[in-house]
Amino acid sequence: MNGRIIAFCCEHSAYPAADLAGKLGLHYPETLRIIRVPCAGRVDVIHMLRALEKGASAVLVLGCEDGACHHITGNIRARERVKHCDMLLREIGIDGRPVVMFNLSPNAPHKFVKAANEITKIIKESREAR
Amino acid sequence: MDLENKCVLVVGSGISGIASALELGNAGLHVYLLEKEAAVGGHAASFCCKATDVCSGCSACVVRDKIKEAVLHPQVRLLTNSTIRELDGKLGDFRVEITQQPRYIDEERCIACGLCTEVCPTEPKAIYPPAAEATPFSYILDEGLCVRFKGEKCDLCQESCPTKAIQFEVKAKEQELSVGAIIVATGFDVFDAREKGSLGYGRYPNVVTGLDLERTFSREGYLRPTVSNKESQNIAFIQCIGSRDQGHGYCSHVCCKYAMKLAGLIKYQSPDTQVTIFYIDLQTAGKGFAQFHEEYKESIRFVRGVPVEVLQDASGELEVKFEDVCQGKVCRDTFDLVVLSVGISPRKDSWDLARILGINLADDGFFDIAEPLNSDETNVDGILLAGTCQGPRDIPDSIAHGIAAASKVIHILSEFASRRTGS
Amino acid sequence: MATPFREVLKTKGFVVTTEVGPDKGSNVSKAIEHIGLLKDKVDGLNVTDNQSSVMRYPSLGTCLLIKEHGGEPVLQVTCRDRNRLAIQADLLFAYSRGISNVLCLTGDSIDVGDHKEAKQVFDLDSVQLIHLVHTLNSGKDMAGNELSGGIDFCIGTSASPSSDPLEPQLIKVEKKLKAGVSFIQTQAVYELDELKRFAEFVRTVDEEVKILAGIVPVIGVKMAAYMNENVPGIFIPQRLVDELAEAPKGTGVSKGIEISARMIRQLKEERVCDGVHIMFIGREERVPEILEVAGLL
Amino acid sequence: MEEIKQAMALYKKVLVAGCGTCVTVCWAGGEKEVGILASQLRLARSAEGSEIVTLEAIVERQCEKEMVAELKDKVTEVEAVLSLACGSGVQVMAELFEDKPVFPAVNTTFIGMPEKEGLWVEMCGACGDCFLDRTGGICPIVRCAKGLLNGPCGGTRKGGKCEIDPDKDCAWVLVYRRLEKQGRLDLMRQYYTPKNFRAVKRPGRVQATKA
Amino acid sequence: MEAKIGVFLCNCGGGMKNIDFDAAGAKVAKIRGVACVDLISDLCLEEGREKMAAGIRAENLDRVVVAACSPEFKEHVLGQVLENAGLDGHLLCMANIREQCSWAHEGDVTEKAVELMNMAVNKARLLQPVEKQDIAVDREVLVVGGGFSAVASALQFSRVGLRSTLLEKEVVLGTATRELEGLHGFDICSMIDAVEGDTNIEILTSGRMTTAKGTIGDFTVTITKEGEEISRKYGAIVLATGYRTELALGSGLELRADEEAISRAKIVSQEQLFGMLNDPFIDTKPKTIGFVFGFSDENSRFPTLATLNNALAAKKEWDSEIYVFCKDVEVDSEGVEKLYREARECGVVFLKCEVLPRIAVDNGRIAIEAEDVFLGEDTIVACDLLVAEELLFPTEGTAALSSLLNILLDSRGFYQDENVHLYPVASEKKGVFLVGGCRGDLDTGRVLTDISSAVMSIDKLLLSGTITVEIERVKADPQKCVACLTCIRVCPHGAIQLGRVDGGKEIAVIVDLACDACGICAAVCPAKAIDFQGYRDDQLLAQIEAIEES
Repeated sequence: MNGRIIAFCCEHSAYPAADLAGKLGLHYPETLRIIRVPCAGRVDVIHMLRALEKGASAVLVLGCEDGACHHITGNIRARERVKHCDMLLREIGIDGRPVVMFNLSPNAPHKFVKAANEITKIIKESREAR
Repeated sequence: MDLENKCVLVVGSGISGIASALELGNAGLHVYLLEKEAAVGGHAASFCCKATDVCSGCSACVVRDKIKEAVLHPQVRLLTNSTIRELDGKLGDFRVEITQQPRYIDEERCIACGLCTEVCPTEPKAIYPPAAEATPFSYILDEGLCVRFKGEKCDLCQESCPTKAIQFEVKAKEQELSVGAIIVATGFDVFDAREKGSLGYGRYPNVVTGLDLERTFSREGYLRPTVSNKESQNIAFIQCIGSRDQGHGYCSHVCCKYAMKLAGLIKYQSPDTQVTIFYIDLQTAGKGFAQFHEEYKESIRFVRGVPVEVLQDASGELEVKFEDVCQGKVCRDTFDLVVLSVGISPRKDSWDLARILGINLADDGFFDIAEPLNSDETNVDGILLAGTCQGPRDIPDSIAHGIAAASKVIHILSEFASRRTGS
Repeated sequence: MATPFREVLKTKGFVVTTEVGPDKGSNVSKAIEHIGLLKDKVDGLNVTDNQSSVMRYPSLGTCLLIKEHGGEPVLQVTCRDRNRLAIQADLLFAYSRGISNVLCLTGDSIDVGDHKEAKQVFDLDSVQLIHLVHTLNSGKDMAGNELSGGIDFCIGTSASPSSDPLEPQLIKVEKKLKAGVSFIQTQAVYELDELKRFAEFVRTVDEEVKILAGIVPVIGVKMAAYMNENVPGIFIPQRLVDELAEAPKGTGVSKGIEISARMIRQLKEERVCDGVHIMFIGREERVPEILEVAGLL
Repeated sequence: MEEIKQAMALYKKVLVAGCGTCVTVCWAGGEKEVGILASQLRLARSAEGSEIVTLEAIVERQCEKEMVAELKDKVTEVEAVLSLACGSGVQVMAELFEDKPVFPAVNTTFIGMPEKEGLWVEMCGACGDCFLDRTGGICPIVRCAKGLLNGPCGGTRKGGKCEIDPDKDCAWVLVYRRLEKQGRLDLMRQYYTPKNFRAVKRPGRVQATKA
Repeated sequence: MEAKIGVFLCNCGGGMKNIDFDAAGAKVAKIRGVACVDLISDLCLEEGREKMAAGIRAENLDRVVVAACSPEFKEHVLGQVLENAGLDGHLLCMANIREQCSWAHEGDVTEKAVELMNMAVNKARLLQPVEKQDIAVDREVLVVGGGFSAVASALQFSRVGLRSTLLEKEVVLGTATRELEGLHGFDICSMIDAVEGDTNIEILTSGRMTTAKGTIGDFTVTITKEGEEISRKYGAIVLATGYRTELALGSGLELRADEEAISRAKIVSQEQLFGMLNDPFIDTKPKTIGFVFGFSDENSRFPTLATLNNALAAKKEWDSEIYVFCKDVEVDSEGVEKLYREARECGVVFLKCEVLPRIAVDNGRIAIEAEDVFLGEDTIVACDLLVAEELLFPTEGTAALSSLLNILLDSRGFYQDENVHLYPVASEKKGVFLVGGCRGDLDTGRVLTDISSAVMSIDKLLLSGTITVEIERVKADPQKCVACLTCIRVCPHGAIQLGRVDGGKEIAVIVDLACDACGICAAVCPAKAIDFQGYRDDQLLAQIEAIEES
C-alpha cells in the first residue's frame, strides 16, 4: 500500500470545489489524488477496485448534491455502486480501506476538505484498531 | 436574416446579464459584457451553497457555471471596471461611449502568482488577490493603500511581476462601441439595514444581514461563532427588511427563500440550535420549495409578527421586541444572533444611467417598462431590461428574464434588418 | 370410546374441535397430558403436520396417542413434505390404526419455518389431495391399482374467509367442496359478518358440508399487531385491539378467552355455522375455560 | 464469493471466463462482471499476502463448443478456469478442457425476463408440461411460491401478495385478475389433476425432428 | 506505434515556490513516451502559448501534457494551441499542479506534482482525436397545448421565422387559458385570430400525440386526429399544456343534502366568478363575497393573482363587501404587492387564519367561520357568494405524455424534475422544453418569460438548420454490444436508441446530438462495449496505475 487516496471528482462539482479550496489555501492531506470525471455516474466498481489493487488506501467518489446532478441520476448511481463495491470488499474480508461517496456543490470548498479529512480519519482509526 | 455581425451591449455582468450575453453569443452575435466592478458575476457570485444532505435549489452553483461559460465564450467580450459615459443613435446603430477605469493590473496578463503581494512594502498590502470565486482571477491594486499614489517612488511589485502585468502609467481608457441594441442588467443594491436603526445593525456585532451570513458560509463553510465567541444557540431571522414597507411597495421575492434555506442549513449543521423566523406572509410558492418548507415546519419556529426593536444587553444577548399578531400583544424574546433578511433595492446609481440612456424609472425606483406584461421593453426602442434592475427576482427568474431579453433583442434586430432590406 | 367424528358431524348441533400441538422431541408427556385434559370435552382433536414448516413429532404419531387414550383424532396432512407416494402410504397406515378423519391442507411454505433450506415438495395441492383420499376410499391408489382392505376416511379441509382479495379463495373453496368434503375448518375469524358471507357462499355450493369456525384467542395488543402484520389471511378489527388495550395488566389471557367465548356464543345463537375449531397454540390447557365461559360444557 | 475464494485457494494462475450472451444481458457474467470478479480475486489474495494471476476472456456463447474452443491457448496457460456462464456454459467448458478444473462463479437461478432496468423476474421453470394456456399466460409453477395448480393457498396476504414475501404478487391472484378480464374464470374453476412432473426426463435431452 | 508525448510545465512565473521544477522536469523526462519536457513560465499568455506551439511543431509531438493551473479555465485555450500546431485539441491532458497541489499544501510538494504529471502522461498516451461535424436538424417545432402559453409560443416562433404546429386535444384553441388567471382584459381571442392567420403555424385541434421517437433535431411524432394517424418530423418539442384546478370543497365544508342545492349556486370558482363579472345581464349582484385560498396548497401564486384581480373587479363592478380568508398572500410575483395594497385601500378585508375556515350554509347564505389571527377571535361572515379554495393540478394526460417522451415529472406531478440545472424551461431530454403552468405554479409574468426563454433556446438550436457536434465521442462497439438495452434504459438524456449499423445486428446507437457526455452508459454497460473518448476505462485506469509506479 502506498497510502494514496484516489478521489474521483465530478467536473461539475467536486473538481471546481477542489480548485476553490486551493485558491482559499484550505489544506487537506497530500495523499489525495484527484481523477477528473464528467459525472460521478461515470465511475464504475472496477475503477474503485483497481485503485485499491494499485495500493490506494481509500477511494473517494465525489459527485453533485443529491437533486442537483447535471445528469439527473449520475450521483445516485454512483452511490449505489459505491455501496456495491463496499459489499464486494466485505465479501473478501478487506476492511480499513474505505470506499466512500460524498455529495457537494462546486462552491462548497469546505465540504471538499471535510470529505478528504474524514476519509483520512477513517483510515487512521481502522489502522489503529488493527 | 443575418445577425452574425451584429453587436449587442449588455450592461452589467450579474447573473441576468451573463444569461443574456450567453444566449446572444450562442445565437452568433457579438456581445460586449460591461461590468462596473473588477470581477464579473455580481451579487450572486458570492452566494453560498445551501444544500443540506440534499440540494435546496438555491441555484448558487448555477451562477458559477454560467460565469465560467460566459468568460470562455468566444463571442462574448468582457469589459470590466467600465461604465457608460454617453449614448447616442437609435435601434440598429447605437454609439456608446465607454470609460474604463484603470485597474493597473492587466487581467489578461496577471497569472495570480502572488509574487507582487510578497514584495509589497505597505501594511496592509496594497496589492492583493481577489475573492476566491472572482473571475477574472486577477490581483487588485488599491490606490488608497499604494505608496506610489502617495507620491513615493516604489516599483517593487512591477519589478517582481514575471508577466509585466502591472502598469502604473495607464490612465482611464475611453472607447466607443457601436451596437444594435442594449440590454440593461445592472442589478440591485442590497438594502442597507442601517436605515432601520432600531434593529441595531452596524451597532451590535451580533446583528447581521442575510448577505453577511451568505458570505460567512461561502468563506468559512459553517456558521461563525458570534463575537462573544460562542456557538450561536438561538438565532432569529427577521423578514421583510427593506421590503413591503412605506419606502418599498414590493416584495423582494428572495428573502423568505434564502432565510428558510439558511435556517435549514444551520439546523442541518447543528440540529440543537434554535431558529426563529419572524414574518408577515411566508412566500412558499415555487418549484420544489413547498416540500422544503414542509420539511422544516416543525424544526423551525415561525412567528407571524414584525419586530420593532432589537436591544443588546451587557452579556451581548440580543433582546428582540416584537408584536406577535397571533397573541395580539407585544412580546420580548432573547437571541444570540439576529439575521436581518434584507431585501432588494433599486441601485442608487440608476438615476445616472437612466439619464444617460433616456429610459424611465418607475416610482419604486426600478427601471420602468413600456407596457405591463412586457417586463423587458423600455420606453426606448432597442434598449431592454434584464433581471433585478427591473424588479426583484431570484436567481432562476433572473436567468429566465435575461434569456427572455436576449430573445427580444433577436426579434427586434431581425425585424429591424428586414425593415431595412424592405425599404 | 369416543363417537366417530363422522357421526358427530351428522347428529350433533354444534360441533367443537380443538388442537393438540405435537412436541419438539420424543418426549410426548405434554401431548398426552393435553389429550387427557381435552378428549372428553371436545368432539375431535386435530394434530398439526409440521405446522408453519417447523419440524415436530409427526401428526400421525400424535394421532395414534390420541387414539390410544380414547380420543377422536383428526389427522392433518399437508402437501409440503411428502410426494404422492409418501402421502398415500401414510394414509394407509393411519387408517389401519383406526384414524379415520383427515384434514387436507396445502401446507405453509418452507420459507416460514425452521428448515428454510429444505426442498419443498408440493407434488400435489390440497384439492388434488382431497381427490386422492376419495380415490383411496374407492379402493384404488392414484395409479389405479386395487388396494386390499377397504378404506373410508371422513375428509375435511380448510379455508380463509377473510382473505383479500376473497374471490380467488372462494373459487378454490368451491373446487374443494366439489371434490367432496364433510367439513371445513376456517382460518381464525373475528368478524361475524365475514363468516356469515362465507357460510352463505359455501351453502350455495353444498348444503351438507359442516362449517367449523376457526377460533384463535388473542391475548394482547402485541399479539394482535403481530398477527395482523405477519399471519396471512387473519384480520383482527381495531375494536377488539382497543378492548384488549383497556384490559388491566396480566389479564390479557382471560380477556382473550372472554372475547373468544363471546364470539362462540354468538356463532351458536345466530346459527352462523355448525361448530367451532379452537386453536389456542401453546395454551391448550386453557381451552376448557373457553368452553366453560362459552357455555359449551 | 467465499466459495470462489476457497476454490481458487490452490491456484496461482486462473482464467476468468465470461459469456457474451444471456449472462451479459442479465449482468451476471459479461466483460464488466469478469473484470470485477478478477479484480476482487486479486485483492483478496494480496490481502492474504499471496498472489494470483488472472487472465480474462469473453466467449460469445459459452454453451457452444466451437466458441469455447477459441479459448484453448488461454486455458492451457492457466491452472484452473472460473466460468461466469450459466450452468450449461460451465459444463461445456469442463467437457472441452477435461484436464483443467472448471469452477462455476454464477449460480444460475432461473429463466426470467427484465421487468425494469436491473430487475429480473422468473417466468418459466422449463418443466416441460406447459400450463400457461389454462392460467391466462401466468405460470403458477414458478410464479406461485408453492407451484400450486388449483388456486391460491390460504396464505395470501392483503392486496393479493404472497405468503412468503409481501413484495411478490400471489400468482393466483394475478391469474384470477387476468382471467376475470378475459371473462374466462371458468378455466380457474376447473379441477386440474396432479401435474406430470416427469414430462421431461432429467437429464433433459431434446432432439429436433425438423431438418 | 508509441505516442510521442511532450510535457510543458508552467511555474506560474515562479509563483509555485513549493515545487522544484528542475527536479520535477528531470523525473518526468524519464517517463516512458515522454519526448521532451519544457518549462514555460507564462503559458497563460500569448507569448507562452506560441512557445508551446513551436515546441509541439519542433518535436512533432502527437500527445501533449501541460502541468500548470486548473484545466477549468485554461484547457480550451491550450486546446486551441494544439489545433494551431496541427494537433486535435483532444490530445491534450492537463496536470493541475497549482490549485490542487502547490496551493493546496504547505511545504515541498514536488513529489506529488511529479505523480500528477505521471498520471497525466499515462492518460495522454491513450488519448485519441475526436472529430466535429455539422448535423442537419429539422426546423419545425411541435407545440403541445392550445392555451395561452402554447398560442403565445407559436406566435413568437413564427416571428423568429420557425414553423410550428399547435397540437390541442380540445376541439378549439383557447378552451383552457387558466394561465391568464385574473388577468382581466388580456385578449386571447385576438391571439388565436393571429395564429389562424399565420402561415408559419399549423393548427391541429382535437388531436393527441400517440407515439414519439427520435431525439433533438429529429423527432418523429404520430398524432391521432379524429381516428386518422398523422406522422410528422420535428426538431424540437414544446410542452405548454398549462394546469387545471379543482375546487377544494372537501376542505372545511360539511353540507347536509338539502344544503347542497343552495351551495351549488353560491359556491363558485375563480373562473366562474370571472364569467359572472363579465356578464352584463347578471340578475342579482352579490352584496357580500367571501374568498378562500392558500390553505391546502402552498403553491398558490395563480390563485393569489386571481383572487386579487377578481376581488378588485367585484369591488369596482358591483361594489360588494369582500372578505378574503387566507394564510399567506403570495406576493412574490411582479406587481402583486401593489395589487394587494390597492385591494386593501379600496376596502377589501383580508383575514389571515392559520387553519382552514369552517364553511356552512345558514338560511340561504354561506357562513364562513374562522379565527382571524389579528383579531384573535372567531369571526363569522355570512356571504351571498363564496369563491372557494382551488387546488392546482397538472392537466390530465400529463403523466401519459411524460412517459411517451420519457421525461421526468416533479414531486407534484407537473412537468420538469426539481433540478436547478433545468430551470427555467429545459427538460433532461435535449430538444424537449416545458413552458408555463404545466411546469408548476408560476404567475403570468413568469409564464411570459418562460415563453421567450423557450423560443430563444430553440431559436439558437434550430435556426441555422445545422448543429456542430463532436462525432462518436461516446460510442458503442458493434462487435461487443449485445443489445441488452441497459444503456438505453439508464441514459438520463434519452440519447441512446436501438439501431443497426449498416444493416448489421441490432445494437445500441448513441445519438451524438442528444448525448450530454456523462458516461453513465459506459459505466453500466455489462459488456464494456461503450467507449467514452477522454474518459475511457483504460484512460481512467492508466491514471490509477501512476500511483503504483511512483
